[in-house]
Amino acid sequence: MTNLAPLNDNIEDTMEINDRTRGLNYDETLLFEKEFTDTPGVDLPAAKGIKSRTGQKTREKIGIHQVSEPQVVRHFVRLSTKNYSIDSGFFPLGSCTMKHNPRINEKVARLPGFAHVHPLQPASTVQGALAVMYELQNWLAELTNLPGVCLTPSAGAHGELAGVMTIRKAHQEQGNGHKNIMLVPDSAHGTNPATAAMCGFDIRVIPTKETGRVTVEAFKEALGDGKDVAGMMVTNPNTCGLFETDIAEIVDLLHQAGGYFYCDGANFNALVGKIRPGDFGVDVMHINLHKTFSTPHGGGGPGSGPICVAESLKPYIPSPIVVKDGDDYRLEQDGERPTSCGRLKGYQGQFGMHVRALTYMMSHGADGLKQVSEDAVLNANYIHAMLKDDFHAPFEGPVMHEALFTEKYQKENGVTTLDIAKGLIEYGMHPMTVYFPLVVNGAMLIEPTETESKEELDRFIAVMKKLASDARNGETEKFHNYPVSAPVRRLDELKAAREPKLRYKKDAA
Amino acid sequence: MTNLAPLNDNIEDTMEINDRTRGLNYDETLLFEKEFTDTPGVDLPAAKGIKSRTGQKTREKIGIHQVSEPQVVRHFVRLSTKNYSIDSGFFPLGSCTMKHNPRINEKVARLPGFAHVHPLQPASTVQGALAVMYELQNWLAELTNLPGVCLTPSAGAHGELAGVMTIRKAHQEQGNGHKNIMLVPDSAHGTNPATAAMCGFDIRVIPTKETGRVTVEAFKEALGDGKDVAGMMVTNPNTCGLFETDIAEIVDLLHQAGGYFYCDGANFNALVGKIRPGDFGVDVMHINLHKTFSTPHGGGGPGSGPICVAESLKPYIPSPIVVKDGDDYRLEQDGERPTSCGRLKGYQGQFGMHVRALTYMMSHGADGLKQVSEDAVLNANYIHAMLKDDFHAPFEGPVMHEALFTEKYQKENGVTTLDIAKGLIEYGMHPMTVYFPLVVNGAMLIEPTETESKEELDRFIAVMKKLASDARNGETEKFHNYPVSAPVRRLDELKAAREPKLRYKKDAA
Amino acid sequence: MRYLPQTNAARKEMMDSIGVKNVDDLFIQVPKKAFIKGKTNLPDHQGELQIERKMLAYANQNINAQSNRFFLGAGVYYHHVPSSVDYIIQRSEFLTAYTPYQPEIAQGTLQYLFEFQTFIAQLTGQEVANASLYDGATAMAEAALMAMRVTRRNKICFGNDIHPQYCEVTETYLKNNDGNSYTVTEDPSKITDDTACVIIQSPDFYGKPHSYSDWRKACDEKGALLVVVINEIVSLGMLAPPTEADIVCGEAQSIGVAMSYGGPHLGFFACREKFIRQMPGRVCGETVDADGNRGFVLTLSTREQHIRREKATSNICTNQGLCALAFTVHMALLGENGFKQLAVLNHERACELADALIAIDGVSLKNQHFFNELALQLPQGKNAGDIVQQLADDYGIIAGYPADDRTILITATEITTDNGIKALANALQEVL
Amino acid sequence: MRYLPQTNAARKEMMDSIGVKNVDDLFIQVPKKAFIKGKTNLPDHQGELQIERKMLAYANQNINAQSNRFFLGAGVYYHHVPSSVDYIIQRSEFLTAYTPYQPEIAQGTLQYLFEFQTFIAQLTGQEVANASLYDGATAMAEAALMAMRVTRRNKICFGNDIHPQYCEVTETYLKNNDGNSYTVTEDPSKITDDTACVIIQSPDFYGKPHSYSDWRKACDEKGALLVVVINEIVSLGMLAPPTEADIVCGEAQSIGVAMSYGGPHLGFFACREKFIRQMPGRVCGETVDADGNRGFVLTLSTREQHIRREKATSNICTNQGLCALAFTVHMALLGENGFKQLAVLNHERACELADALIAIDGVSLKNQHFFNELALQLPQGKNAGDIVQQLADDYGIIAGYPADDRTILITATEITTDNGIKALANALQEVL
Ligand SMILES: Cc1ncc(COP(=O)(O)O)c(C=O)c1O
Ligand SMILES: Cc1ncc(COP(=O)(O)O)c(C=O)c1O
Repeated sequence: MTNLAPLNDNIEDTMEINDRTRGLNYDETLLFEKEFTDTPGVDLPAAKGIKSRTGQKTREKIGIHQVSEPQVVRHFVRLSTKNYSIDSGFFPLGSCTMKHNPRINEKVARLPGFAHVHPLQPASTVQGALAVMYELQNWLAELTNLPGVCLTPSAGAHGELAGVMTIRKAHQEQGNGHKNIMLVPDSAHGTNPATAAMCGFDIRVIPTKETGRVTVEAFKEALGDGKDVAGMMVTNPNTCGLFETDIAEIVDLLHQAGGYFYCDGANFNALVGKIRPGDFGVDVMHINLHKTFSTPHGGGGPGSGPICVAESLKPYIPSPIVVKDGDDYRLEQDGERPTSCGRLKGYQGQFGMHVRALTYMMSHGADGLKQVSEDAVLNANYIHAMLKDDFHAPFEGPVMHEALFTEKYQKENGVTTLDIAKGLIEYGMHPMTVYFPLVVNGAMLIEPTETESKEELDRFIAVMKKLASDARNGETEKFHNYPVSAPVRRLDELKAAREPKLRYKKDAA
Repeated sequence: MTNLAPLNDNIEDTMEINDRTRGLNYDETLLFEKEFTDTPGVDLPAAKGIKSRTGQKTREKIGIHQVSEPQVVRHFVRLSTKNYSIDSGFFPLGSCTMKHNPRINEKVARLPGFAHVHPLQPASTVQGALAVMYELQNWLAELTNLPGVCLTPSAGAHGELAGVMTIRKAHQEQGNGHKNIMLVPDSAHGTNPATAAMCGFDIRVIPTKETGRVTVEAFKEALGDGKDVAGMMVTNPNTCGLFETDIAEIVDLLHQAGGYFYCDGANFNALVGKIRPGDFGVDVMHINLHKTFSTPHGGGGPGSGPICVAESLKPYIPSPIVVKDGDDYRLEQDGERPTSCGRLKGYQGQFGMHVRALTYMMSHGADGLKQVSEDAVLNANYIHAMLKDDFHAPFEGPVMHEALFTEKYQKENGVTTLDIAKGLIEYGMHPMTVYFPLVVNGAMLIEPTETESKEELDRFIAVMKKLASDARNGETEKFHNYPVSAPVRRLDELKAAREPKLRYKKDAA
Repeated sequence: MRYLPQTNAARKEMMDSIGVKNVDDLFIQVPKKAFIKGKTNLPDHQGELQIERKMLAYANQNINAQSNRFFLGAGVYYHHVPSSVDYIIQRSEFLTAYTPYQPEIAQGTLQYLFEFQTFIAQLTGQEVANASLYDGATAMAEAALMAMRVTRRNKICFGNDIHPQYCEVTETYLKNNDGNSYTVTEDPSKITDDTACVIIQSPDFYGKPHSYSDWRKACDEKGALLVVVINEIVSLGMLAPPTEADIVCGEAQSIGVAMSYGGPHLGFFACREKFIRQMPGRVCGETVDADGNRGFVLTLSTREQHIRREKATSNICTNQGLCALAFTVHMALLGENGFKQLAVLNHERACELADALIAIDGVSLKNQHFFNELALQLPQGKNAGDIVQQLADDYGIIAGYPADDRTILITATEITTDNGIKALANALQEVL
Repeated sequence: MRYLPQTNAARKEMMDSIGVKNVDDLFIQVPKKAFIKGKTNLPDHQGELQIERKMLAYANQNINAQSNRFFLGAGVYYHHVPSSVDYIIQRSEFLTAYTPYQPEIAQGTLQYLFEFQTFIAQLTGQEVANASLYDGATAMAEAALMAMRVTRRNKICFGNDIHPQYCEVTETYLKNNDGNSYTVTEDPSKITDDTACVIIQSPDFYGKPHSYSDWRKACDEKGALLVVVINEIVSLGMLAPPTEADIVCGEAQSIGVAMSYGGPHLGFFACREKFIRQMPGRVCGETVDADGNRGFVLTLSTREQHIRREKATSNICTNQGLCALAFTVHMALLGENGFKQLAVLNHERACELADALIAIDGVSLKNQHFFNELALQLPQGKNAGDIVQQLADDYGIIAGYPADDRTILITATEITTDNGIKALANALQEVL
C-alpha cells in the first residue's frame, strides 16, 4: 500500500499560484476586488427609525465597497510595505528636505486639547491653541528676522500665493497697481511661475544656466527700467544648491526699482538658526514646515507654508493672524485689517502642523537649529566632494545643503539620470530629485539633510560610485532593467497618460 | 573632448556593494555595529552636581552603545520589515489562535488612567482599574461557567502553574496530600507536563495515538485505583483539534477517584460564547487572553493567563483577586484568604492585557463571541475538507477549530513537514504549527481562526495543494531550497546550539 | 541634540575630504551681515519630557470636544474615527514617505490614492476625482478657476448660502485677475451668457439640503458649469448625490480627519471625465509595469506646475495625501452599510436635538429641512454671539456658530449624547 | 461584528464543501448540556465609540501619575518613555507577530532579542542573559529554582530586605516541593553547606544600595550561588554592576514600560555563561543561513518545555517579548551617556526630595544612602498607611508605599518636579 494520496477529483496534478506574493513581498489587490461582506468594518448603534426631515428621498445605494476590519487593516498594512520612507532609509530628494520626523511631534499633535478643538470656538476656549500659533509666529519671525508672520498657507505653493498676493496688494495700495511683471530665474521651482501667473503677473525669466546663479548682469537685463517690475521670486540657496552670491547687490537694485524680493524658503534648511533671510534683503518668504521643521511629508502632504514678511509688508498679509491683547490671544477679526490681501483658506491654517513644527523647534532650540544647518551643509558638501570625479558637477562648490550633478559623463554610455535613479532603487536607496532644476540637462539634485550619519552618506556614495563604474564599463543594459528588486518594475507612464484610468470600475477590473 | 569622467585616484574601476540591501529589502546591522555618537538619542536636563548619597563609587563606564534618535527609529523600523505578522497575512499556527488584534484595544490600554497607574496605589484611587478587573472576572466566569476567577497569571503556562497549584493546595487542605500523580495525555502541550513537574507531581501519560482522543479505556488504565491521582490535565478541544467525546464519562470517573480536571484553555476559541467548560466537568481552566481574547502576541508576549475554577476550588486559587464590598472594589489583602495557594507574581496581573481583553469582549458581546467560535470551527473544517485528499489527515472530522495533517503522503517523495512549512513561507504565508502534537509523525496543525475570509482560506488551500502537487511530482530539490524569497534562507540551528552566541561582543563582531 | 547623528570625528573627517578647516568655510558666499551673532531670543534645546509638559499645558487650556458638550459644525465636524485609521496613517511607510514620484517604491501611496479617487467619485456620483486639495474652501476656489478655464468666461455666480469663508477664499483667488467678478443670486433665471459657473452648497451653510435640477437647466441654457460644494460629506449617505453637477468639490474632513483647530483637513475635487485635463491637483492612474503587471503612477502631470509652470491648471504641489489616506481607511471600514448608517444616525440625533431645542420658548428653526445641522433662530433681542460666549464661559458648552445676529448653527453627530442634548437645552433655556 | 469577514454566502458554500447543513453539525461531539441556551448575562456587541466611552470613564476614575503628585515606587517606577518607543512597539510586524519559531520570517524579533540580551548582560555585568521572564518576582523565583538545580541543594537564603512580594512568590514556587525551604539572615556567616543560593536585592526594598563582596566570599566558601535582584534597573547607571553574582535577575519595567497597574512588566535574567544550559526561558542566538549570512534563531531549546516537557528548566512559554522590545528601543535611545545621566537625575531629585522631607519635624530617613527611593520614618504614633491614605484622599497625592507601620517608601525620578516636591512636603507637614 502506498502512502501517496489517492488521486481523485479533488486533486489537480500541476498547479500554479497566480498571484505574486512570495516571502514577505505581498501582492495586494484593490480594496474593491475583495469579497463584499455582509457587515462593515464598524459597528454602529441601530437607528431609531425617526422619520427623515431632510426633505429628500433617502439615498438608497451608493455603490461603495464593504469589508471587515481585519481585512481593512491587512490591506493597508500590506500596501504600506510597498513604500520607501525616511524611517526606513536614506531619502536624498533635493529641494524636499526629507529629514527625520520625530514621533514626539505626532504624539503632541494628538493630545485631545489640540486634535479635538474646533476652529470656530470662542477665543476664550482655545487660548492654548492660540498660544501655540503665537509662539510659532514668534519663532519664525526670530529665525527669519522678518517680523510679520501669517500661518494660514497650507503648503509651500500656498505660501507663495500668499506672498505674491501680499506683494500685489502692497503695490495696489501704494498706487503701483501697474507693476505686472514678476522676475523668475529659469532654475525656479515650477510653483514660482505658476503662482505668479495665478496672481495675474507676467513672468520674465532670468537666465542662470552659465553659473547656476543670478548674476548682476542678468538681473539688470531682466529688470530693464524696472517700472513694471513688481518683484522677483528667487530661491536662496537656489535650486542648484548654491547661495546667490550677488544677492545683496541685486536686492538693492530691485528695491530701488520699487520691487519686492520674494524668497522661496524651500531651502531654508541650509540657513536655519545661523543666517537670517531678513538680513540679506528678503521682503517675503514662505517656510515649508514639512521641510525645515520636520513635519512629515505624509506621502504628499499635508504640509504647511507660513509666510514671513518685512515690516513694510505686514499690513498686506492674508488674514487671520494671531494677535495678543494683554494676556489674551485671539484671531484677527473679519475686516480688522482692511489692507490684508484677504483670506486664503478656511479657518486659520494647518494647525496640526503648527503644533508639530513648534514641538520640533523647541526640541532643537536655537543651538540645535544652528547645528542643523551646519550639518546639512556639511553633509551636502561631503557628497559633492566625494562624487564630483564620478559625476559631472556643473557648478563649483562649496555648495549649500544640496549637491547638483548631471548625467553628462554617463550619457556617453547611454546611461541617463533616470537609469541612475532606478539603479539607486535597486540598491535600496531612494533616488535624488531628478531632472530638476531645468537649467542643466539630466539634473540629479542630492539633499542629504542633517539627520544622516556619515555611515549612511558613505553607503550612498559607494552605490553612486558603483553605478558610475558600471556605466563606465558599459553595462548599459543592466541599467535599463533597473529596478528588478522593487515591488514593481518600471511603470508605463505613457500608457497611464494616454488612456487615463483614474478610478476603479467593476466591469473594467 | 570626452564627456567621461577623468580617471583619477578617486575612482575605482569596478566596485561591489557588499551588503544585501536591494529594493525594499534592507540589510540591517546590529545596533552595536553603528558608529558610536557623541550624544545619545535623548536630551536630558543637565545634572546639578549634587553630591552623591548612594554610598558607592559612581559607575564610570557601562559599555553600552550610543546612537541618535533617527538611527534608532530607522534601525527598528528596518528590523520590523523582516517579520511576518497577523496584520500582514494569514497566520494559521495551530494552538496559537493568531486572530486579528484590534487597534481599539491598544488605544484604550494607553489611556493615562490605565497606563500610568501604580499597582500599589490605595484602592480609593484606582476604582476604575479595579472595576475593569472585576468586570473581566465576571465575563470569564460567565463564559466558562466557572465562578472563581484569578487574573494574576502572566501567560498560559503561568495559568497552568496557578491551576495545578490550586489543585495541590486543595488536596493538601482536604487531607489528600499524598495524591502525587497527574494524568497527562501524550498529545499535551509541553507546558502541561512541565508545570505538573514544577508542582512536584509525577506525570502519568495517557496514550492517545490511536484515535487522537483520550478513550475511556486508556483513561481507566491510567487512573488505576486512582488513589494517588491528583488530577488530569487535558486540553479540550485537544491539540489534535478534536473534542474529547468521552469527556463526560472520563470526568465522572476522575471525580469519583477524587481527582480534579484541569482543562488547558488554549483552545477555548473553539467554544467561546457557545459552550461552557464548566458544563462539561472542568474544575480548573486557564484562558490565554492572548489567544481567544485578541490581545497581541507581541512576538512572544506579554500574554495573560487567568484561571477560572469551579466553586469547590475557589478557596485555593492564588491571591490577590478583586472583590467588591458594597459599591467599592478592592484587592484581597495579604492573608485574607488563608487557604489560597499563594502569590504567583508581583502585584495583580498583566493589567494592560486585562484592559485589552475586556475591550475585545465588549466589542464582540455575547452574540459576537458565539459567532467567533462558530466561524473558527467552520473555517477549520473547511480546510480539513479541502486538504484531506492531498494531505494525510490522521483522524476523522468534524474537527473543532484546527485541522491536523501529517507529512505521510509527502514523505514518500522526501518532502517533510519542515519542507512544506518553508514552502508556505516561500509563497508568502506563515506556516502552521509543525511537529506538534507529538502523537503523529510530522504533524501540521492548522488553525485559521475566525478572522480570515474564505478568500484567504482559499489561497492557503491553493498553496497547500500546489505544494502537495509539487511533492507528488517529485520536485523535492525545490523544497529543500525553500525559502528563497524570505529575508534569510534556512538557518543553521545546530550551529546556534553547539556554539551558543547569545550576545554581541565587540571583538567577536 | 537627539536628532543629529554626526559625530565630531565624522565632521572632521568630512571636512578633511572636502578640504576645509571649518564649517564656516562652507558658508563663505553668504553676506557676513546675515549671520546670527550671539544669542537670539530663542531658548536652547530641550528634552521630550520638558516639551511634552509644556505642550500638554497648552492643550489643557482648550475646551475640547471630548467633553460631550459640543455642538459646533459650520463646515468642520466632530465625528468618531476608528482607531485603526490613526494606526495606519502613522505607519512609517505612509507617514514619512514623499510624494510618490518614484512609483516603483511608492505603490503603497499610489494605490491608496487610486482608491481614494474611486471613493470620492462614487460618493459624489461623479466620473473622476483628484488626489485631494488643501481644503474645502480652496477646492471651491479652484473649481471657480477651472470653470473659468473651461468656459473661457470670468464671472462666477454664488447660487445659495455658501460657507462665508469659502466665498471669501474664492474672492481672494478671483481678485488676482482684474477681469474676474462674481454675483450672488438665488434665482436661476439671473444667470447670464458670461457666467462661467454657478456654485451651490448642499446642505447649505444653514444646514438645508438642496437639489439641483433648476440650476442644471439654467446652466445648460447659458453654457455655464454647475459646481456643487459639500462640506459635510457624511450627508452623502442620505442625500441624493449631485450627479447633475459638472464639478463637485468641498471638504471631506468628516471622514477620518480630526478637527485640529482648523487643519489639516481634506479638500476633495470630482468632475466629469471630459474635464480631466483642466483639473487642478494631482491624479493617480492605473498602468502596467515592464512585466505587464498592474501598477499605479501619478499621471496627467502636463497639467501641473512642475511641467507646465506658468501655464499650469493650478500652482498646487504638496496636497493632503495623508488625510486622503485617513479618509480612505475610514471609508473602507464604513463600507456601504456603515456609511449610510452613519448618515442616518447623524440625522436622527439632529432631529432629537431639534425637538429638544424648539421646545424652548421663543426658539425656532430657520429651516424645517436639515441633515445634521440646525439653524436655530433666537428670540428677538438676543444676540447669537453673546449667547454662544455665555454658554462657553458659564457652562463649558460649545454650543455652535453664531451665523448672524440671531442665528446659531448647531450640529449633532453620532457622537452627540442624550446628556449633551439635555445640557444644551437646559443651559440655553437658562440664558435666554 | 466588525472583526468577522465571513459572509453568509461563504459560510453556506463552505458548509457545502464540508458536507454539512448547519454549523451545529460540526459541534456534534460536544455534550448537549454544555451548550449555552438562550441569553447569558452578557451584553451584545458594541461599537468602538460606546466602548471607548465606557473605558474612558473607568480610566478617569483612577488618579494617574501624570498629575505630578506621584511618589510611589516599591518595585515599579514612573519614568518618561520617549515617544518613538511606543511607536516602534505598535508596528504591526512587532505587535502582531508570534514567537519567532519560523526564523526566516522573524528576523526582526530575533535580532532585537539578541540586542536585548546584550543590553541586559552589559548592564548587569553578566556574561549572558535570556530573552525575558514574566516579571521581577517570578524571575527571582526562577533564579532560586535554577540555583537549586545547579547546586542540587534545596535551601534558599534571603540575605537582606527583599521586596516582600518577590519573597512571597519565591515561597509559592518553593512550596511546590516538600523538600524545599528558605531562611532569612543578614549574616553571611550563617549560610550553610546545604544552601543553594543567597539572594540579595540592591537597592534593597528600603532603597539602600548594597555591595556583595562579603556574600561572595561566604558563597564561595559554602559552594552556594550568589543571586542579585534588581528592581530599579536605572540604578545600574550609578551603582556598581553586580559582576560578582552568579545570577542577576529582576525587573526592567523602568526602561520603556508603563506601570499599567502592575503589568505587563519585564522580568530579566542574566547569569554566567557556564550555567546557560540550566537557564529558564527562551534565548536567542546567532548563527548563519544556508547562504552563510548572519541570522538569529531561538536556541538551546532542549532546556525548554516544548522539547524537554517534564524535565524542562521551567514551564515558561510565552514571555514578555514586546516589553523586551520597548526596553531595547528605550536603551538604544538612552545610550551610554543618556543612561548614566538618567540615573544621576533620578538620584539628584531623590536628594532634593530627601532634603525637603527631613526638614519636617520628627521625620527622618531610615537609610542615609539611597538611589532614588527613600525610606521615610514618621514620628512616633503616626501610621504610615493612614498617612498615605489621607494624602491620597485629601490632597490627591500618591505619596508612596507604607512599608511598615512607621515607614513610607518615597520615590523620585526624572519626572518629579519641584512643585511636586513642595506639594508633598507641605501636605505631609500638614497631616503630621
Ligand atoms: C523650491 C521649491 N519651491 C516650492 C515648493 C512647493 O512647496 P509645497 O510642495 O509645499 O507646496 C517646493 C516643493 O517641492 C520646492 O522644492
Ligand atoms: C495547548 C497549549 N497549552 C499551553 C500553552 C502555553 O501558553 P503560554 O504560551 O501563554 O504560556 C500553549 C501555547 O502555545 C498551548 O498551545
